[in-house]
Amino acid sequence: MTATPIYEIRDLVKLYRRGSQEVVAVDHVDFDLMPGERLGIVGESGSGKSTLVRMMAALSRPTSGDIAFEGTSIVGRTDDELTGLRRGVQMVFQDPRSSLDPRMTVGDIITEPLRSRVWKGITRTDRAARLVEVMTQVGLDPQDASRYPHQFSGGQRQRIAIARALAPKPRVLIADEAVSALDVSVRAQVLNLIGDLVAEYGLTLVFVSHDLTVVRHVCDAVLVLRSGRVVEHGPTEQVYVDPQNPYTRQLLASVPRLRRDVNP
Amino acid sequence: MSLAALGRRLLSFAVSLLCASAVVFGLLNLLPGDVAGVILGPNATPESIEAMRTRLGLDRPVWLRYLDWLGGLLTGDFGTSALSGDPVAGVIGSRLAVTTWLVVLGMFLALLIALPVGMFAAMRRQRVDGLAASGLSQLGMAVPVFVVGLALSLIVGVKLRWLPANGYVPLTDSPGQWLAHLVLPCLTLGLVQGAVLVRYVRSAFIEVLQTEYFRTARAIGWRRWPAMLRHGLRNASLQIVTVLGLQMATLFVGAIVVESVFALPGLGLYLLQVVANRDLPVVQSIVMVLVALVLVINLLVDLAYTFIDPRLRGDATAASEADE
Amino acid sequence: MRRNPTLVAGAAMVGIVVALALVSVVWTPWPATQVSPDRLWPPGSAHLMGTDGFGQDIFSRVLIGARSCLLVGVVAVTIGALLGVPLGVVAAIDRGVLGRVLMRASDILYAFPALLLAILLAAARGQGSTLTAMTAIGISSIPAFARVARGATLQVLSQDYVLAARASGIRRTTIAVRHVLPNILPVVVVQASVSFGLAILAEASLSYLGLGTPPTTPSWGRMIFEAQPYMYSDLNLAIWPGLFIAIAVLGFNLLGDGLRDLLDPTLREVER
Amino acid sequence: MSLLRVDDLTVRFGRSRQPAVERVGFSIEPGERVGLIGESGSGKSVTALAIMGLLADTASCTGSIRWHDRELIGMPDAEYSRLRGEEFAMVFQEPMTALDPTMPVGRQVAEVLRLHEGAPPGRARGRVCEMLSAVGLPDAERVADSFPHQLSGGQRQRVLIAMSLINTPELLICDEPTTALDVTVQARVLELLRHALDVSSSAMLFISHDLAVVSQMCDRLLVMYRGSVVEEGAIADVLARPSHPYTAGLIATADIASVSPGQRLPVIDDFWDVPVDVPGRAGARRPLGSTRRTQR
Amino acid sequence: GCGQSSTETADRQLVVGASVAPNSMDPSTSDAAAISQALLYNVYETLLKIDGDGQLQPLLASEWAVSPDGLTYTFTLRSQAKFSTGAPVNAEAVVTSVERIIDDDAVLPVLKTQMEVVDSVRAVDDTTVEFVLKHPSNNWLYSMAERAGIIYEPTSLADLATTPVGSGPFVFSEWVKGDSVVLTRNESYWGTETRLAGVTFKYYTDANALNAAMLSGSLDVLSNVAAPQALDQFEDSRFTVLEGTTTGEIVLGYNHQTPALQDLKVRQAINYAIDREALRDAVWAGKGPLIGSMVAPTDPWYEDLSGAYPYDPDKARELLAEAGIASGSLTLRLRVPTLPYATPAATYIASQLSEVGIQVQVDELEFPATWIDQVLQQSNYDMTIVAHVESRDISLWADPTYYWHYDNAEFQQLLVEADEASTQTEQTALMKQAAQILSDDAAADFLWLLPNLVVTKSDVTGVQANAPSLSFDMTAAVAPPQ
Ligand SMILES: Nc1ncnc2c1ncn2[C@@H]1O[C@H](COP(=O)(O)OP(=O)(O)OP(=O)(O)O)[C@@H](O)[C@H]1O
Ligand SMILES: Nc1ncnc2c1ncn2[C@@H]1O[C@H](COP(=O)(O)OP(=O)(O)OP(=O)(O)O)[C@@H](O)[C@H]1O
Ligand SMILES: [Mg+2]
Ligand SMILES: [Mg+2]
Ligand code: NI
Repeated sequence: MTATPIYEIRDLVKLYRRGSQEVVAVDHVDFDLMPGERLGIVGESGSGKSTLVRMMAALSRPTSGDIAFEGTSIVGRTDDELTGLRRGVQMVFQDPRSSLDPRMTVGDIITEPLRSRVWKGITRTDRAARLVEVMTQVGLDPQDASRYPHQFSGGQRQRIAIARALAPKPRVLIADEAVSALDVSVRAQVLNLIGDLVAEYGLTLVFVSHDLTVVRHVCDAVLVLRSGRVVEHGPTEQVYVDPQNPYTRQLLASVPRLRRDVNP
Repeated sequence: MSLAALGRRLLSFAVSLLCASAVVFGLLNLLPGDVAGVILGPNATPESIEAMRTRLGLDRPVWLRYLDWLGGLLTGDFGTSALSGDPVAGVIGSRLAVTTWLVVLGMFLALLIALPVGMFAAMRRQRVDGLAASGLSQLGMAVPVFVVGLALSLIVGVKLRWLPANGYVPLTDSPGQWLAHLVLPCLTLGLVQGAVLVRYVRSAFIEVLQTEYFRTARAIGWRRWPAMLRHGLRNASLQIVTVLGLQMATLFVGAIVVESVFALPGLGLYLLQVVANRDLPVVQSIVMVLVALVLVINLLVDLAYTFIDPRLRGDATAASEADE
Repeated sequence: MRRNPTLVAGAAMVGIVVALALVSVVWTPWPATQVSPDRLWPPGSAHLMGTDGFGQDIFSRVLIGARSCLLVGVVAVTIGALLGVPLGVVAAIDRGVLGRVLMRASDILYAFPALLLAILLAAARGQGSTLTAMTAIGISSIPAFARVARGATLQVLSQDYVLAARASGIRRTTIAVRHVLPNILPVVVVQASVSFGLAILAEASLSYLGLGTPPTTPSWGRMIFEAQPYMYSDLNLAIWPGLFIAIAVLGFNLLGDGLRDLLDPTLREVER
Repeated sequence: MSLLRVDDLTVRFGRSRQPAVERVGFSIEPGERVGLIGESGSGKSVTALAIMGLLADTASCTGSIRWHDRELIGMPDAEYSRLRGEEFAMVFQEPMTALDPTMPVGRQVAEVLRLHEGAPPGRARGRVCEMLSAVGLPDAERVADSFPHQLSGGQRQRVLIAMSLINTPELLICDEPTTALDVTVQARVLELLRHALDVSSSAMLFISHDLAVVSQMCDRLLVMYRGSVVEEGAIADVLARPSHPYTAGLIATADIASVSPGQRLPVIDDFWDVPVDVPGRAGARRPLGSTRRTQR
Repeated sequence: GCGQSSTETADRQLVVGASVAPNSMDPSTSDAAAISQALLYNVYETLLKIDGDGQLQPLLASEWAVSPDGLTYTFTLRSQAKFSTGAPVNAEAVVTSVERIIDDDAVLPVLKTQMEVVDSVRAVDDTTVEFVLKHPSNNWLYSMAERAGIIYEPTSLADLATTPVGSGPFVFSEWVKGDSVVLTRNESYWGTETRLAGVTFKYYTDANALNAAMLSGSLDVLSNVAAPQALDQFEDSRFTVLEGTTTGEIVLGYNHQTPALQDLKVRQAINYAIDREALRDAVWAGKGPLIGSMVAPTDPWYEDLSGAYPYDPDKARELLAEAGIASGSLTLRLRVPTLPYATPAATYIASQLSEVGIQVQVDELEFPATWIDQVLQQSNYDMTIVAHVESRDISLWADPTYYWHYDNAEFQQLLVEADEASTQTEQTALMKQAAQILSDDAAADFLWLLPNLVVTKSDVTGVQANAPSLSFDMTAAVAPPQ
């Protein structure tokens, strides 16, 4: 891959004020994201994963440092100047309950991105067509478009969230703990779906998770965060097989494994 | 709370007070009719009224009078009554004492009623008796204060003659009489306010009952009521204190009705009288005192909160994002 | 419905009051303000609830009184909600100077409880009037609406669907209209119901203090006020309006509780 | 004789027709470690709470729960309270909320002692600190004086474990004790729990939805599915020969690590095609708009 | 005292319930009737006083003489009279008090008007005062018995608003603003000492609260029942009810500047349309006489004119038609003060007038400030209801600038003549004529006379039933200690 990076992140810092204390949520983070790359971001709770990806989606402003999307900086831009980013990047969130407006139909939820001002040209019929298309893609029955989120199971809701993200045909999909709230039994389905979609449309994926085994499954590169700092960044297999950082090693060792050899 | 946070809170309190004083003064100086006419009575001539207004300084520009008044307030000088010519501060002081007794004792009674009933209603919210308790409180909330007051005054005071139907005797004159005169008004306030409180106490305790830590307390072997008292009360009191603060504040004003039912010489009744007389220096000051009381109580509630809730004591207060 | 007896009871009581008001528009057994020598009649066939000290028919007055009762509630709640809700929403969305100023304004307003405000406003006009009472009660319920709306808005804003909408480039105003308003509606409706009950009580208290509805308009609060001199002999005069005030307030309170359970069982208690 | 014997336990909430737990039966022997696994909403917590006698008022419980031959269902609260925290104890899922936020944790632990042994405050304090050290909290004195919000999730969960073990109960019920914790913390807490149980030789009912964790903690496994126990047996047996499709699917999906990266993960639906009769609710309703089994 | 100190037999401190609280203690600078109610004759004394039958009796002056031309009055003071401070009530004090009324700017215009007729006042010797009038006036002597004639302690003038000092049988002790005024026995009273230990006036804004207080036993005397509907509650051996008269004519006043009301027919129509007897029964439980003009029964020229406009709605409709007013086309604003008799009466009147086709819009104006501002000062009203409680206030009708704007030269002339009339009979005849004019002219509708409904505990005696002056005279009250 010789293409230019789709994201260039330089010396990114984010401070939160908490009372009179300051919390460094993201601490001098640097990395590039190539088109088509599938990057996993792992780390414990509070390590700054969400903060980082929210800044990448221009939902939160960095304290210092720079983020360039397709060569132009997105830091300090007004909403109107972010059209390119808004068209190209979509997010899927952790909790399928809170990421879907309970008072909108599934159809309205999925087509909402297309009704934003960054997609002016799209007509109603275009939207309806696209709705059927994405719902089918994620394995939902287009007939269910007039139902409300609470009428769906957790796994299905997450599919709705994914359909919404796919509707505007983004180049980058950011999934912030997209499977963490799901039951093991459903998780596999959603993971498979994401894997398939990413492969099919050549999406660039940023996949946030605290679960290393999950990341290994969908990503080709991993970035390990700890207290806002990058402690390890490399191809998935390399990180898994030969972790360089002691923290990564500890993280890997802690993953519970199925023990089939029990002697009663 | 850190010193800085306390400072910020106090500063915002001061700003609120200042704004409130402007509102009070502005509103009151829009009133038609003035005290000059009241003093001079039905037979006054326009000229004599003009002369009286000049004497009272009512012809000076509004902002100048505002600044004077504000300056007076800051130095503890509430001005003098246009009608009687004596200092407002003294009158308000003695009146406030009556109202404060009424409100504080009333609130105490309300708590005395609401805590057990509310806890009971929360504990047995699925049972008939628990529902009956909260239903009763709903009913209590639906009856106007003055109806309760009139009924008590009529039955206990006039028909049974167990207690004075109304009126007031200062504590210094006769403590026994003082108490006898306060029982019915306080009971009125306590019943009505208690009914409102029951609702909050109930919901606060229901919330506690559903918490994991209450379940933990039960799991280690506490029985229901002891668990409630030991772990529920303090946590529920976080919510109850807020409500109490809000109610305490409105009670000072709500006392107006009770004071007029029972002819208690409190601040509220006095306010009605001086408003009717357009004795503006007094009206302004009373309203300001009432408003300041509300604000002070809000402040105290905030402080009480940090006292009860250890989570607010450290500096780990609610996170705030500066840049969004 | 069957699972929510509170709602049913509340709706029924409110229904009674609304029905009285509607009936009074087309029919009252007697002209409600006609004095007659038939004073202080006990309830009977000619006068269902008896007559008052002026020989006016109490039932007719109760019917017409339902109108003032609803009017006061509707106007007060409309003022409170129309001004309070946007205030709370804006204060929640704009965390800058504007939001803080709005919230401070609401807090200061909060320091002027309904009764105090009504006394001042009534004094300002120099005469009690339903309009003054309604305005005062309405204004003083603004902070409650603002607080409730602000809290609910903050909660909605913390939901990921708002982030998702922002990530798609939806404008804040659109978010406010499309996501925030529909989702805070339940809380606002519940608050409205409770405020309605409070408004009725406040109007009654104001009438008692002589600052509410003027003499010739029948209003329940006023009727109790006028019944006072007869309290010793003809309790009948005070009982009917008292009963209907209680029904109306209880009805709206229960309706509020029922709606809360219906719309969202996790809603917190509303401001009072 | 079994320590705990549950027979035909059925729990309903309010007037709902579907029981949350239906005809559940199992037993736990002294010192035994039993895992209870199942998808979300399958009734695991309800079963545990039924044993503790802490179900909400709306719940109605039928069947039998016997503790050392004493029937627990219908036991008066006073008597039940004497057993709770003394003979059996429970650790809850959310360490964030399971401790009273307004009380130092040391006092909360000491309460357990005082409640059941009437230990004088001074001695109680000593025992509390001892216990806190035993669950791997090095600075026990400081921790005892802390409020819950001043502790991390892992520390809080340790305090809860200390609380439940301080009276060396015969049975410890853990309801997803590590679900809210980070992996590294989870590993340490599980290790500690194992160690503590070795010392106290208490029996344990361990609830989790993570088969891997259960396989490490328990000897025996119970699988719940929609309110019923659908499988029971020694861990190794169940893992080797699952008899219920849900169990089979669970085993396959739980072992992500064994699936090579990039490959499609097995999902539970894959196993439903095997026709087995599902005990419990006959013809149980699939969730609305349920995924078609044939869908890939 | 005068030797026979009776401290050992002193009666108890009586608590008197009253309706309106005073807002000052100075009767000369504040118009509140409550001040005179508590202080006149009890604390403050005048040269002569009005007794229970409305007759003038000597008080500080043992006798007085009038010159034949009616211009010079010579008063002889009692030599033993002294203020509670011990200072004597001498001619000097009388001159100071009267001159203050005339000269001090702060003094109420009403009182100044009453003393306007005084040309000069002079201390002849220590116990003799001589007044020279500009013209003969019968009203003046009467005024001297009311608050304009109060003899103040000359050194106390600065603090009148808060600490009144007089020569009466009671001394002022405490004033709790808006709540009570406490008087105690003047131990060194110059005359016959009162037997009471003192009197506490306790104020209840709400008429019903006042009744309740009396019924529950908190009061010894109820000065005037303001909610007479409950009067039968006092028919009980615990209480004595005294029914007397006051000088408070309840007047449905017309604004003679309102075009419709300038028409005599319209005014008469209104008078015919109102059933005053039924109105009084409904509003004031049938208590208080119907009067028909601005004269109280205690005045010598009282005549019952209440039959002038019997209740006759047909006649009213007829008169309205004659005046060219179609039914429903006339709307009048009835703006009433928030007083216990006014609002109910307004409700009643509004209903009765609507039956004859006059629309009435009732406004309730807060009393006193708003009512005074809107009605009295700005004349912004068509009709209003208020009781005029001063004695002999028929003279108000002679002032065309007063809020009714009633301007009748004949009436004014009659009043002047009556005032200057040399004999009582002549004065009475002229006054009767004047009162008749008001009635014929339908200058107002004189609804009824506020009754004096005094309730005392049955062991309290010596309280007078009538209230011909503003004073609530407790000087003769007796009550055994409890
Ligand atoms: N709005 C905020 N205000 C203040 N502090 C915040 C805020 N959001 C996050 N933080 C803090 O910033 C740090 C990083 O948080 P972040 O949410 O990015 O972590 P995370 O890795 O996503 O954790 P999790 O796995 O729990 O989602 C934490 O310490 C957190 O408490
Ligand atoms: N208090 C309650 N009232 C009504 N229904 C309840 C209550 N508690 C639990 N349920 C219902 O009982 C069923 C079983 O719930 P339970 O909490 O036991 O599930 P679980 O297996 O513990 O799930 P999870 O893994 O999510 O904790 C669910 O359908 C739930 O909705
Ligand atoms: Mg996160
Ligand atoms: Mg559970
Ligand atoms: Ni601090």
